[in-house]
Amino acid sequence: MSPADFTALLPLLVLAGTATVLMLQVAFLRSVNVTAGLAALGLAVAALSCITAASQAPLQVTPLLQVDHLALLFCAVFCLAGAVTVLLSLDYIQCHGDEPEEYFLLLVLSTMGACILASASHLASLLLGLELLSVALYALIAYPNKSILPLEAASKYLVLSGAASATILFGFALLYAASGTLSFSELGLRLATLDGADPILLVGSAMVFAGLAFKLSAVPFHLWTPDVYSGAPAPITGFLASVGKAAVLLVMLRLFLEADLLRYRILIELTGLMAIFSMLAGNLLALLQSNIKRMLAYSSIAHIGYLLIIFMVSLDLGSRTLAIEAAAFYLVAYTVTTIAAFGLLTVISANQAERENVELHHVNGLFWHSPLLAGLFLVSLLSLAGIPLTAGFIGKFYIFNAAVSGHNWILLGALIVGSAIGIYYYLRVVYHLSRRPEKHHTQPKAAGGWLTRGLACALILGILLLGMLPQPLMSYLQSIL
Amino acid sequence: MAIWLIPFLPLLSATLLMVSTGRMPRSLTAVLGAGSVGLAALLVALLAQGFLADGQVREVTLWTWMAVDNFTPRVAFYVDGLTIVMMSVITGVGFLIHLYSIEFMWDDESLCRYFAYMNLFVAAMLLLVMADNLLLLYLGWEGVGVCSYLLVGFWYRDADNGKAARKAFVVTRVGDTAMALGLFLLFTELGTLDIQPLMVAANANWQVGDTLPIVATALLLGGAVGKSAQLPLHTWLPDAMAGPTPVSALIHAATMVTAGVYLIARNYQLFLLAPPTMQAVAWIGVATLLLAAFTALAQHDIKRILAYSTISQIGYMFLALGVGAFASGIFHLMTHAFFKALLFLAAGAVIHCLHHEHNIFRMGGLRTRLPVVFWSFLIGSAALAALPFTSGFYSKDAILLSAWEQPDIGPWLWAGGLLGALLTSIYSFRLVFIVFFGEAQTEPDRQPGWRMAGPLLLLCLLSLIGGWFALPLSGVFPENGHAQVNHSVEIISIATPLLGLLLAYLLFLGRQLSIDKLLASPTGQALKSFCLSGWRIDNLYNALWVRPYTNLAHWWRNEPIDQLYNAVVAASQWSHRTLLGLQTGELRWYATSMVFGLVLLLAIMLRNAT
Amino acid sequence: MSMLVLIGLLLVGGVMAWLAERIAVNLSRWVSLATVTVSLLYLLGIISGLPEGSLQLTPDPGDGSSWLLYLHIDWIERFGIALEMAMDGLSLLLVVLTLLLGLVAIASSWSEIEFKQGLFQANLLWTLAGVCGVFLAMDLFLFFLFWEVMLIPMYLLIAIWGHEKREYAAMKFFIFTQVSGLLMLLAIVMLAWHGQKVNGHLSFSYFDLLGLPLQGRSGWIMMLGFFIAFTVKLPSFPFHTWLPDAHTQAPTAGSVLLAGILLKTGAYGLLRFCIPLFPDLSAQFAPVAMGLGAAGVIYGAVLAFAQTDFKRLVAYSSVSHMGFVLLGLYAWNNLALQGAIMQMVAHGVSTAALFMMAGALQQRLHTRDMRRMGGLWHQAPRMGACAMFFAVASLGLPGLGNFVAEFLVLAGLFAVQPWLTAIAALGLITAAVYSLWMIQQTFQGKPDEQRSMSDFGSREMFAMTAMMIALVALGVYPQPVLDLAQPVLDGLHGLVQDSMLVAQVRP
Amino acid sequence: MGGLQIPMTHVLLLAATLFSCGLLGLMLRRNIIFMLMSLEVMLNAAALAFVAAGAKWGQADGQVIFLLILTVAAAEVAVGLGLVLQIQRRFKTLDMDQANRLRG
Repeated sequence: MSPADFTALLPLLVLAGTATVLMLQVAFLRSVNVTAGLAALGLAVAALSCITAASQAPLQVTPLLQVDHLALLFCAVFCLAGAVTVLLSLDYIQCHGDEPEEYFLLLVLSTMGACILASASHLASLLLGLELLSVALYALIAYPNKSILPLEAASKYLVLSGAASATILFGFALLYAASGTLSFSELGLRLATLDGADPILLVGSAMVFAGLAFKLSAVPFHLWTPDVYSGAPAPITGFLASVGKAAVLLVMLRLFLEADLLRYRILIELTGLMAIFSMLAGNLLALLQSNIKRMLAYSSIAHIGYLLIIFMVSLDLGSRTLAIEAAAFYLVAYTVTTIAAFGLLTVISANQAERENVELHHVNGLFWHSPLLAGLFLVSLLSLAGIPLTAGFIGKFYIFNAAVSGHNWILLGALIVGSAIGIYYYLRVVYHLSRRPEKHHTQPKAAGGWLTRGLACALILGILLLGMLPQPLMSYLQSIL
Repeated sequence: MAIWLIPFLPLLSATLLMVSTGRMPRSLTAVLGAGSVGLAALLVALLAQGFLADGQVREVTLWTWMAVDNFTPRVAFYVDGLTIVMMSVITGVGFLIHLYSIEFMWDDESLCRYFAYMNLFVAAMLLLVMADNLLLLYLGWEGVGVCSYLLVGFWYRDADNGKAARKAFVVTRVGDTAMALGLFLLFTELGTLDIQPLMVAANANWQVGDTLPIVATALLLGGAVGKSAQLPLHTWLPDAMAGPTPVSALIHAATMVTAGVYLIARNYQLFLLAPPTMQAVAWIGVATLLLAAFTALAQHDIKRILAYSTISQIGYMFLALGVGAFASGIFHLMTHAFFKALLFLAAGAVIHCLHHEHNIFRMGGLRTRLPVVFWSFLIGSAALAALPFTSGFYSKDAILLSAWEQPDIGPWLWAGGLLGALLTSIYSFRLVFIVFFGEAQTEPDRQPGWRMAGPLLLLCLLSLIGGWFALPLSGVFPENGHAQVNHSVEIISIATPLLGLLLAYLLFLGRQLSIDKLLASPTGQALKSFCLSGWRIDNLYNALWVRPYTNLAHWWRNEPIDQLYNAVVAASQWSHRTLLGLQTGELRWYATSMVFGLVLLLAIMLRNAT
Repeated sequence: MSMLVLIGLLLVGGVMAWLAERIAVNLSRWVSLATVTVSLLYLLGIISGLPEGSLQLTPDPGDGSSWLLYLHIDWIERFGIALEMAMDGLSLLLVVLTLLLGLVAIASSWSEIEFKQGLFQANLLWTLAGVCGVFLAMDLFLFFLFWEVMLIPMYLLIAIWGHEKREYAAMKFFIFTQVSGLLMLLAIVMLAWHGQKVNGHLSFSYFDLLGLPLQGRSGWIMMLGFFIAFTVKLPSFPFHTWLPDAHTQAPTAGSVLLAGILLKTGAYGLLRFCIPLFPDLSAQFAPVAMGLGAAGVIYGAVLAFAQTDFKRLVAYSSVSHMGFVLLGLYAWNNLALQGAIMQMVAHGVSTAALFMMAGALQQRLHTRDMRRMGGLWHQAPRMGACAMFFAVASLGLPGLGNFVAEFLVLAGLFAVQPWLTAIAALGLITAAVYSLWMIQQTFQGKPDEQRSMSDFGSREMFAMTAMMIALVALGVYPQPVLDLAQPVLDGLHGLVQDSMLVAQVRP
Repeated sequence: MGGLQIPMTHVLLLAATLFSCGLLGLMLRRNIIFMLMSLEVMLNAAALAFVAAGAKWGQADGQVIFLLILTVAAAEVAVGLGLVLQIQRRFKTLDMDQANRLRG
């Protein structure tokens, strides 16, 4: 390995180092704040190191990792998201009394898994990244082990996600059996020479696709999503919903593009079909949901549906770059928004007996006793709903443009119908936020220290900035693709 | 002289009265209300004097109302002989009625509102007749309609009054809408709404009997029929009697209801291009005058009798217009304004002095108790019945003669008019005999004061001598001198009202002829109630329009369109619940669903590959 | 730049009004009043600073720099989106109307709102800012942005300060407009990409997208996307059902803004975007659009008559009146277009006044149910007189603004579609039926002697009188409004030949 | 080499059968421990397939992946068993049908 390779791997190395340091630190000094601080610092440094690493990009580091600008961009996004999650979790985790240092360690590892996924170009790295991400998440979800909901969520996630991983692996085994390679780009080259109708290939690719679709919680593999989301601690849900999804989508994108699975038109059409069903079912399921976390879970199914549109668009060579650009922008916007939304939910739910359940009536009149929190929550909801001036809108606008450019009218129709339904349930929360407080019913002030508030403000600022001045990010995306 | 001052004065007064909202002293209110119209009347007199001296048509443009492309209606006045006649009637009779109102309405708490509406009405009516284009005329036309609505519903506490007012407005609005369509047609086809250029353009572009002028005049006729309470839109007028009696005198007898006649006369050149419409006008006139006369025979509300007689008399005017005797029509309009205002005011005096009693069968013997009123009523009835040498005699005679001279249909029209004259005479003297002769039923509690008596006397005079006025209409309408006067026709015309008087005497005063037995029989009963209800036309319209409309509104109340959207909502809620049914929370089911999904995917993939 | 300043003024004013509440409870409404007044003065200042006679010049619809004001700042180059704004006579007219009705809205909420006045006023001002943006934006993306964003403060106005069923009403309002907005977004994006194919570069500028050749199915989709978005807002039959609920539940100021201004954005959109961008398709579509307009006129009037709720009645009357606007726009001759523009202004004033009346009644009687009113004239003659005035205005009494509008529309329409005109003219009759029925149920009839209610005070009378004078002025001398709009229409006629949509009025 | 050559397809079929057994186990067993075992079977089925495929192409990759899968499976099971302990403590049962508070 050359020095350039090490530079390119710098973010991963920093993350690995952080994990090690954390373990050592816990061995010597037990302090939640120090651990969290170190974790956040490590993640932030890893994010910064992406800039250094960018000087070497794009670079194929061993057959396993393709460190290109897109990967680094998302590496940075994931690390920052991880750092924010660390800080948002502080309040939450301290209520749990016993030593929660490993929580942060797990978060760092999980982030690392996501970063590996972002640049994976080989089955081995895919497997490593995916499992690093997932296994750490099982533990994180189950972390508040005094209550039973997280436990239930974690066990469901573990069993199902394990099955999905097994499916992916089996699929890859079949692909390997047919093609003899495990590297994405090699696979693409070999596929071109093989018989496209070979059932082993077909079954293999379908199984890989099914496994990934499960991880993305696209319909019909979506049933686990609301249970896991609502059972998990809110910051972790945010992390899972944003980083967990984005990393998988990135690796799927890379796999489809580099291994050229786009040649299987039926597979892509299935993604289209899945997109349509995800958009409709996700939004419909969220429609009358009174548990906010479950609602956001269902809505995340819909968002995945929106994102899956880009695979159909990619079929059109002229629109492929635009599609990837749209996906990248959407993912960044979605990550920021989701982290913000769940982070705010963490704060809002701080006073509840059972923190995992946030019902609509819990936020009644929030606008009047915690205007700042409510205002920030409002912005994140509007961004999720895709209202202009927010990042979510620009993301949706991007996908609109991509789909129009690729002439995918049916998907556009579903996108419009889905968004239309979506408006209802997001607005319902807004309505509850702004309900007039009843006289005899005074709610205690929502918690959240200055750190949390500051972070929330920063995230919301990010959402608004991306929504109002998206050009820098767009230019950057254009330049790297 | 500033012609614009004439409508402006009442308008100004109306505005002042409205702004004051009753905080002005009552006497000042009265002075302002009646004075402004009096001043306007004075100005009209000056104007008329000037006009009679030089015969010059006066045109005044105030400003261009709006200008879009070639649609440039102006706020401008056109004063010729016809206008002068109308203005004189409006301000002259109007002033007398205002004067009378002071006493009649003195005890009413809303005196100020009353005079404000009345002045506004006079202003609008003046605009109507002075307008130099049809759009401004339409403004006046709608303006008088609103004033009529406001005044009919003046005593707003009684919901029936409100209903009558709305009926008046809506029914006339039906006609107005037709008229508006007529204006659109005229403008689209001829490019202007200015009346004089319009006439020129119509004559230049259209031949007699073309379709377009027929349609246009038919639409205008719709407006005229509505406003002038002719068949089939006459039903509002009897109900409009709910307003104060001076209002009935001014609006529903002397001025507003004759606006339709004015409209046709003003646009007579247009109507001459459309003979079928002219015939329709004539037939509508005859039909209306007969229907209304028959109906009047059966009524027992003093004001309703007068209302039906108004409808009937306007029928004569329409007859005149329909046979091309425009000047006679206008002549009858003027004399009718005199004697009908007189009758209404006298009736008002009776009602005023008799504790608001309307039923003629509870009156009686008032000849000695209210002598001034009696003589006024007698003179008015004589003029209405067209007894010789009253004003009504001259005007109605002229109409009947013109009808007779009409080729082909003339005798039929004449016969109808003649029958109407007979009936008119019968019901007018029935009224006189029942109210003023016989046993006294109710004692009057007061006598009319000078402000009531004065106008009555003046109107008596006018009703008597009005027939000798020479109207300055020669420049307006084409001359149609009566070529050969058929003496027998003339004699029959003169004799008919007298016959009617005799019949009325025998029936209602002398009781030599009794129709009690006839009325007691079932057919008689039915006939009487048929007449009393105005030939059940109200019921017909209720069944045809009113009830279907309210039913439709009731049926639609819950928004049929919204049901469509509700269905969408219900469908999405249903799918929500169905999909939610899958979220059982059981791990094994989730695993099963995954397997299903996987199998489905594999099946689709393999199926498509082969 | 001045246009940005204008919008910025309103936005900042909103924030200040919000904060002012912390200093003194009632300060915020004064701040709000001052903000709108200053904006209005600022706008008038700009206009008076324009070169002599520029208001009479015909702006080239295809070139924003020939308009009264023009602004172009690059924004999102990736998609060729710019902060592009321009003002011509039409925009000016509507912006002035917006600000004036903003004053009315503030006045109508003066004593009505007690809960969180500051935020209320802020939302009010933000709505105004959004609407001004809609009237000025010339980049379709920017237009869409304003179009959507103005809904949020409006939504909050209804959802927070509304009446009993405010959740349902606010939601319905928001979803209807949002869904139609999404269709418009689709149309905008499609149009931009179509433009890219023709012009070679992606741009969302109105001026770049004018005159594109559009045919076939995708053309129809785009045209309908715009059309539906605008007719939902207008609202036109059959997309009107959100309006009665929103109006009924909104606070008075909200109703005033909704009826007075927000509905006009729909009409503006049709006139500015839908027809000029798709002249051929609009020509083919015109009969359908006019049919919808006529249906709206009748349907709205019938339903207005069926209502027992005062505000609902007025809301349905709006549906009826806006039907005339749709008719006028698609008749596409000068007469009808001028009528439609006039209707926007006159309806804005008359309906705003009626909603103020409804608000005043509700404040005094705590009900909007007309069955529980009756004979109010006795207790409140001044209110009665005002109600009467605006009722006859809304039934189209000549001499008042609404008549000029409706007459021009119908006169223009007659040249195109005589039979449809006849049907629409039925609206004149039905308008009389419901307007007078409303007066009968509220102010006439037997008064309830037990009831005590106060008449209009001087502040309310002042607002009412101002609106009465405005309507009379519009009714007897509408020329200033017509003159302001005429150059714009001339420009549009140059773009979309009369013959394309309909025959010109014969001379 | 020599000896008995087993065709790859047969091994793959065996792996597929194993995989299906694992899936069936997931669908049918209520006990969380059996579910974890089924998971293990599925992962090992995949691993077997890799070994077979690696043998076909004569590469070490298949076996490398086998080792990786082994590790991953161990990690999963480690976390899984930790959860099993907690579940037993909180729910007093290992029947996953009882753990359905999260639904709807």
